[in-house]
Amino acid sequence: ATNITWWHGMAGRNGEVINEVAQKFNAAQSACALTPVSKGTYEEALASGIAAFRSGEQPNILQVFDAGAATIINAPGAVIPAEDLITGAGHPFDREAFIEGVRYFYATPDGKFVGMPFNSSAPIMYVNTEALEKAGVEAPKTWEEFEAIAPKLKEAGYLPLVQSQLTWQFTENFFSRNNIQFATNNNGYDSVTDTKINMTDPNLVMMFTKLKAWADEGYFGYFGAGWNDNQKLFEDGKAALWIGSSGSFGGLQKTAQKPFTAAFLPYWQGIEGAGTNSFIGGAALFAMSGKPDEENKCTADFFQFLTSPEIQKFYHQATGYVAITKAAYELAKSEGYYEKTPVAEVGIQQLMLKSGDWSKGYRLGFYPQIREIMEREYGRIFAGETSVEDAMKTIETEANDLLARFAKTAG
Amino acid sequence: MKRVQFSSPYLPYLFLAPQMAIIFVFFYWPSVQAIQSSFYLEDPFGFGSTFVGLSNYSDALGSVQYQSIARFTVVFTALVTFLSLGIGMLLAVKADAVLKGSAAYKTLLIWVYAIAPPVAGLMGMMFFDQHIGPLVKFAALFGWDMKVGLNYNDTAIAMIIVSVWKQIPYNFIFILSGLQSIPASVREAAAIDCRSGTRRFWTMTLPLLAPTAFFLLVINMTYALFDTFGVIDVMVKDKAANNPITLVYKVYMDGFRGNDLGGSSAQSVILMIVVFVLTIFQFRFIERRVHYN
Amino acid sequence: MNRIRLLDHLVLMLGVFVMVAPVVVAFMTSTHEAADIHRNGLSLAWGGHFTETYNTVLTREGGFTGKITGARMIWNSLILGIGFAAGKIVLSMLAAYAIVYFRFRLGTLFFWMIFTTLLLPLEVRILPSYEVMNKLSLTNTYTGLIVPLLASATGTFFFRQFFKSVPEELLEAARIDGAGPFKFFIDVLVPLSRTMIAAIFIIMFVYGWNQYLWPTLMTTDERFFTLVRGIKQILLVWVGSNIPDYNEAFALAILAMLPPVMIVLIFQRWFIKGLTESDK
Amino acid sequence: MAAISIKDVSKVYNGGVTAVSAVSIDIADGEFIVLVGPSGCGKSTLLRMVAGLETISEGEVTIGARVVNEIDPADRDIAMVFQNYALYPHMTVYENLAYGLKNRRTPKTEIDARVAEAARMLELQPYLERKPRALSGGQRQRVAMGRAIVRKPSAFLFDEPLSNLDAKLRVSMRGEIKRLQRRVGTTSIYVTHDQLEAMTLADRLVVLSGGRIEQIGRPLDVYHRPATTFVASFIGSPAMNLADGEVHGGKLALGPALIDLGPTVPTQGAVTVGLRAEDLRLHPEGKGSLPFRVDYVEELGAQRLVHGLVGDQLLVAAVSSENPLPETVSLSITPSRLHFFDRASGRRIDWPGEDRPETLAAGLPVLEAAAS
Amino acid sequence: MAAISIKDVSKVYNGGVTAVSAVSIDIADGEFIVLVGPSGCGKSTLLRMVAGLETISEGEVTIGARVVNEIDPADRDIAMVFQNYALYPHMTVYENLAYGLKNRRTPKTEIDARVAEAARMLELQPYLERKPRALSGGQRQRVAMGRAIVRKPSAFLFDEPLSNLDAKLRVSMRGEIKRLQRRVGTTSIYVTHDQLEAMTLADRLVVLSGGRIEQIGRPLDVYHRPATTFVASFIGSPAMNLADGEVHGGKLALGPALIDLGPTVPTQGAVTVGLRAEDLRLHPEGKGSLPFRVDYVEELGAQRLVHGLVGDQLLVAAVSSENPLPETVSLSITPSRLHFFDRASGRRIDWPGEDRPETLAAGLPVLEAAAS
Ligand SMILES: Nc1ncnc2c1ncn2[C@@H]1O[C@H](COP(=O)(O)OP(=O)(O)OP(=O)(O)O)[C@@H](O)[C@H]1O
Ligand SMILES: Nc1ncnc2c1ncn2[C@@H]1O[C@H](COP(=O)(O)OP(=O)(O)OP(=O)(O)O)[C@@H](O)[C@H]1O
Ligand SMILES: O=P(O)(O)OC[C@H](O)CO
Ligand SMILES: [Mg+2]
Ligand SMILES: [Mg+2]
Repeated sequence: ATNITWWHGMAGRNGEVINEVAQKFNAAQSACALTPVSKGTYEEALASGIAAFRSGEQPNILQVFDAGAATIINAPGAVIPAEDLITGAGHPFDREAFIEGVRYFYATPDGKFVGMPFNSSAPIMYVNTEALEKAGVEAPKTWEEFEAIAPKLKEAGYLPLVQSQLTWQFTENFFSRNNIQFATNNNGYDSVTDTKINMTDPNLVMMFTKLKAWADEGYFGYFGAGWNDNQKLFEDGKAALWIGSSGSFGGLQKTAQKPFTAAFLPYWQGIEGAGTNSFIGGAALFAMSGKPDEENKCTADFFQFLTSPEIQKFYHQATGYVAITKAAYELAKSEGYYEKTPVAEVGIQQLMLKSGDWSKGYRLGFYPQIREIMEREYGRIFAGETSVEDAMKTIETEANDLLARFAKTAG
Repeated sequence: MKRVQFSSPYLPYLFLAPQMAIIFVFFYWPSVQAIQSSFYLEDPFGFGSTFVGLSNYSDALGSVQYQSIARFTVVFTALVTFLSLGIGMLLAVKADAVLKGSAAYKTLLIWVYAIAPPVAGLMGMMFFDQHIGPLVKFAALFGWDMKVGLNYNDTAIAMIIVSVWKQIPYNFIFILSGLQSIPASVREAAAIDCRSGTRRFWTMTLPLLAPTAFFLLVINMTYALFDTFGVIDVMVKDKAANNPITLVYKVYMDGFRGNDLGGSSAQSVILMIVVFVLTIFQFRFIERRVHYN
Repeated sequence: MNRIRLLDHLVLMLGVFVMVAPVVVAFMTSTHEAADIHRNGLSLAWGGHFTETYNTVLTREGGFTGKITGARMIWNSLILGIGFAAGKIVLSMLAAYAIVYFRFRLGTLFFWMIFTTLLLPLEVRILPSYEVMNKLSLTNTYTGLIVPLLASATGTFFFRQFFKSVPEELLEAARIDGAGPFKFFIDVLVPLSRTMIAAIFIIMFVYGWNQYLWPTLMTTDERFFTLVRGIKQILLVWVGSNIPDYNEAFALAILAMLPPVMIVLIFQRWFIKGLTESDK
Repeated sequence: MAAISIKDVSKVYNGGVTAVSAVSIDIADGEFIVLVGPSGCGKSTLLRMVAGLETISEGEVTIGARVVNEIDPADRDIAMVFQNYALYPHMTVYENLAYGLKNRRTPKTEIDARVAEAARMLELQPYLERKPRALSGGQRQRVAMGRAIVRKPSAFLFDEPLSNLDAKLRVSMRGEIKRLQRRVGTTSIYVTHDQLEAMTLADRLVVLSGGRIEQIGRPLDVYHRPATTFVASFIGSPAMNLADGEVHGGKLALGPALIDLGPTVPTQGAVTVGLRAEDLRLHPEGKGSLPFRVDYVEELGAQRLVHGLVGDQLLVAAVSSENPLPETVSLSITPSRLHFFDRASGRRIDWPGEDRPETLAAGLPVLEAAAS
Repeated sequence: MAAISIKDVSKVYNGGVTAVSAVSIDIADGEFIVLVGPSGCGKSTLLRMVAGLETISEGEVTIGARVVNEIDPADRDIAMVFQNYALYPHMTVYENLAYGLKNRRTPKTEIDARVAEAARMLELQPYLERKPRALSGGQRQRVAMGRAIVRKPSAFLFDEPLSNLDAKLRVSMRGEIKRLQRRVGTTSIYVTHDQLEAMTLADRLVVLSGGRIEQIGRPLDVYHRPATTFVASFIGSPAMNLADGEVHGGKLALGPALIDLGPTVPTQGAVTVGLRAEDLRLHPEGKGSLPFRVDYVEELGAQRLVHGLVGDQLLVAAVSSENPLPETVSLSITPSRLHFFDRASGRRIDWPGEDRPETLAAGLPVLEAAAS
């Protein structure tokens, strides 16, 4: 059999599920043998993949997360677009088979799939039902509503709000959920040259000013950039609301001490046109170039295999990541999965919300580093070391420098 | 070196060959590459590179962020070196002084020597956990609300404590053996000349330990600069964010995580120069003053 | 002189407590369940899951290939630690021998070339090194894991120091006894260096065993995973709401400590002696 | 300055080794006592107990009026000179000398004065700014002495201070030490295993063996009246010849020969007979009473040592180089110069017939001559 | 066994130090040559050139019939005994002894036989399985000797082989070495800085100073006719007294005294006069010719050394302990026992009036007595 490898950035239970998927593929056919390798985190997987590519040791398939998409898509010739690969191998490919929210993010401006969406997620709000009952309030749909109920939650003895990743949840998806332009050049899709990020957007500044104020009031808890430190209070039942990933659902079932439900990521009522869908989170699979044809054929087979409703459903249910094809969604629905576990549907529904001009995706080079800058400055905001305005200015300047640098290397 | 040496036209080269070969392939070759790529701006995938002269250097040195990391690195290195040497020395001196049970102390203090930096980091992470870390709770007793991972200084302190903790046994062993090589009669002469143990330590023991201490100074600085990587990597939980990091971590972050080869190489070269200068300085100024025999 | 010194003992006991308590806590914690640790953190009490957890980490066939058990990781770490230490000792003894015992023209040049390697640890030149490894197709091999770490001079320096302290008359006696360079090395110098070799072995073994970044980069094949990398692997699931298997991480951490600690304890006397003799 | 009294002092090391057993010595103020004995006999241990570097297992050490058993070395008001000098390698000669004074908060001017005085006495002025490693062995030794002198302690303790020096230097430093001690008049205990050093330096000699005192006495008393065969063979060079003999009536049978002991006899039966090499006279064959088979001769220049056998017993005779050595020889000895020891216990047997030079007791004040 | 010839050999070290200058010595087969001189005079360097451990800068060394300048130490057929013994610490005594033979591919049975023989000779049988660290100093020394003997080389080279032993052991090992060399009859070069060792061991003595030969001769010749003041002060203990004197006519003025030299005089004017301590006689005041102010007396047991001044010149007299020491003394010396040296060059001035004991030349074969 032809051997192909797949480097990914998942560990723990999610890593095990990946192994199961691979085993299923290997069992389903005999021409190809797929070996998945965990390279650590998303960031490390991307970095290892690139380093390996430079020396011709790249894997056939590399999992790249949302923030790294631009880096790999903009590298001409690093990957074979998933669509070309699949059709080239003689498989049919139908963009329409995928749910709305996942179609654009990993695609060219004209809609050709470059990456194969795989584990897709959305930032959603988990709700501690007991806390809300105690405070006598409903889960907020908008941040305005949150402002209203936060004092009550606090009074009931809860920390009203925690989150897991300010960059993904309160920056990127702030732009998509409120339908605001994130970057010039059509959020970076049109060109790498002169792309500028919009970090000083007044609404974004407002969002963080609010967050800081809430934190000072005791309505919002920020415990640093690590996921664990933040979600822990929700798991322990001490926080009422937690903005997490729809993909966290599987894990949360094990760790949460209190019953929970989920709702959409809130948006600002006061911003015009807000309430659009969120960017797709999670990661996609990329077929690295420079591999022999028979291996590429296997990769194509595997991508094809991944889109089958059964596999999608399996993966969706095993991990909490959303199903990416309509067929898989329908299949799960028809089996009554969402009646049993309504939380599992929230992410998909949020991705299927009406889409706006600015909620399809962003494509920013060196974006993992830009996220690091954001994490650093956000940390300083909440540690009281800087003001929101200054922080945003710093991020914008440093990010634009990086974008310019990226334009040079990619140009 | 030796009064009588062998002379052979090829043997020394034969003996040196394996080491030199490895050094050439795995040290000089990559190092030259690093220097070379520090002058280029390179596409992450290696599709092309542009010569940019010294701009990678000026970018790094001009960046506020880089400067603050450099400052932290200096403070971190100084504190870790000083504290781990100091505590190691204190324990070694005490273990050397007590007769009863000194073997037990020695054994207990030595065996932590073998802990890997990431493992130390794991322990640090758990001990300083914001919600349940025993040391955070302990600090709270004194009214100190430690926010490791959020507050820059708190995190720095936690990192320093863990890094120092991990290095103490190493210093302990070396200083203990250094102490044991001070002639007993010199110590006895001092016991007769000086009543106060503390004074004896400062005027006699410490100066005589100077060669060992010098060697350890170099080793500890190297440790603080480079080997704490594992500690930091685990303790920042994969997100440097607003946490303090050292220059080496930055090289790694920019180069490996950020795929900015040119920038990272330039930083490597800067580090190379710093370490080089430090080494020269140590050898010229410090070592000259501590050699007795 | 030898009156019992209460204060000294107090300081030492405090030192022992600070050094050892965390390890004891780590061990105790490793006997709890992961969720329990996630919720309550470290523990000083016995958790009662010792056998399962340690059994699991040692024997559970993790990873995709099912080839990566804790035992396998220990094995790999051992190969790395021993291979590195042995390699280092062989290389640096030979090099130090050439430098100290031979008169030859390029001696000083070579000495400085080796010395320079002290300036630049692997961490700093990690990427170019990785590329070199790839060019040589050494990724996912034990050779690739071990050999590049050997490109440093510490061992050579230790041995150079030591050789310089070996009485010259031994060489002279051996020459008169008809021993050439090889015989002198094998028959006299190597046996004489035993304590030094032991000390360096420990230092280098621990160093190799504790390697983290390099093995992480160099091994994509699970068969080559080392223990320290395994620990990090367990912790990597923070993203999302997975609980890291803290119990397993701590169990591995404890296992990771055992072999080097044992080696240190067993050779403790030689260790200190070796260091004392070499005067460093 | 102070008298030192050592009373029934014993030392048992942790391992259970008894290094010193029930030793008592009373040392007068200003006296120079030399402890001598073979390696491992407990000399250093005893000295170190006086210094306070070793705990005292049993007994009592008094320096001046104080029992010092529990007193810290630094507070015993003693100074010690070590075999390897134990100079502080990181201090200059000046600092080495001043260190003990500084720690006692002696005023700076006083320190300077005392160091200057000691340096002058020991001719160390040119080296005050040097570090020990830049000094020769003899100079280092003098610094070690100086370190003791500046302190003006009640007692000097020396542990083989000359044994690291070469033969020539040893002889000259020996003279210096003695003269110095006379000058400052400090009570001293001096350890050596070199009997010549012991003889020339001591006011009184303490011969130790196996942790016990074999004999205490003035050097010449010990030389001329060794209390045991051990002392007899240890003190004097060449060592006293010890031979097996038997006394029958008024005669001593020594190998094939019979020696007439005169009117008094020490004992009857088996004895060990001691014969100093210089008491033996060489005669052309037949003239002496002891037939002597020469084995070999060592020419020392001024004298020669003739090694040979009387019967089956090895004897050494020391004779002047002046007179030519006859082809075959025999030995004679004045009977009154014979030493007798109990064959079993090795203890000396005094007898009325013996005749020893008593010069020192009778003659002029010898070593004291230097002090005047 | 072989004769060794050293011809105009010099050594200039890299640093430019000339350690040995133009030394020539012809050593007969079976002869025992001792190189003696103060520290740093080039003894070891010379020996090591013979051994091949040091390159020869100039001149030629011949062992047997071969010029060995370019020959490897292992091939020179010599064996060497080092000051610190240089035993292989990790090998047993047996292995230490056998190592050199093994390297020469001597058959195992032959090795065993030779080791056994050497062990028997040196009484090392009980220790063959021990490692050197479990041996006493004297035993180690014997192993070092054994290592040389088993090889049956044409020459033994010794570099201060006894200087790490204590005084007693040194004396007895001295005897053993001499006896052993006589027994095996191997040509030997022996380095020491101890003149007594040199005197007693040597067939011929080579006195070195500053890399040059001061004198070569049989020990007593050197003792009684030192060629220079250097040799005079170096050989003999106590060292020869050297005083400034002036010869006027038939008289020698020495401080305040005049000594009548008799019919022949060595020279006229300023000279350095040598007086052996044992040639000086002590008399009650007025009886001797030299007024003597006693400084101090060292009692050695068999003899006493009286230190004092004649005028302003320090002299030491060695006198028997037998006779009591008078209160005030004067000295006398037989004029024919005086030594004269040129004041400027320090070279000996021979003169017809001198009279030296010539016992060795005339008398019985002394050391050879042991060989028979
Ligand atoms: N710390 C110790 N522990 C146990 N035994 C010891 C210790 N120090 C000395 N001894 C033993 O005590 C005895 C006397 O030792 P000491 O050092 O006093 O001898 P010494 O007469 O000074 O000998 P040397 O002339 O060799 O210096 C020896 O048998 C020695 O082995
Ligand atoms: N390797 C060397 N390089 C330069 N000079 C040397 C070397 N070895 C010895 N010397 C010098 O040569 C001279 C003679 O040294 P050598 O060792 O032969 O003296 P020695 O008579 O054996 O002295 P000692 O009695 O101290 O052993 C000394 O001045 C010494 O400093
Ligand atoms: O936790 P995931 O997989 O949903 O990913 C979250 C973000 O998209 C990471 O950038
Ligand atoms: Mg002693
Ligand atoms: Mg020498």
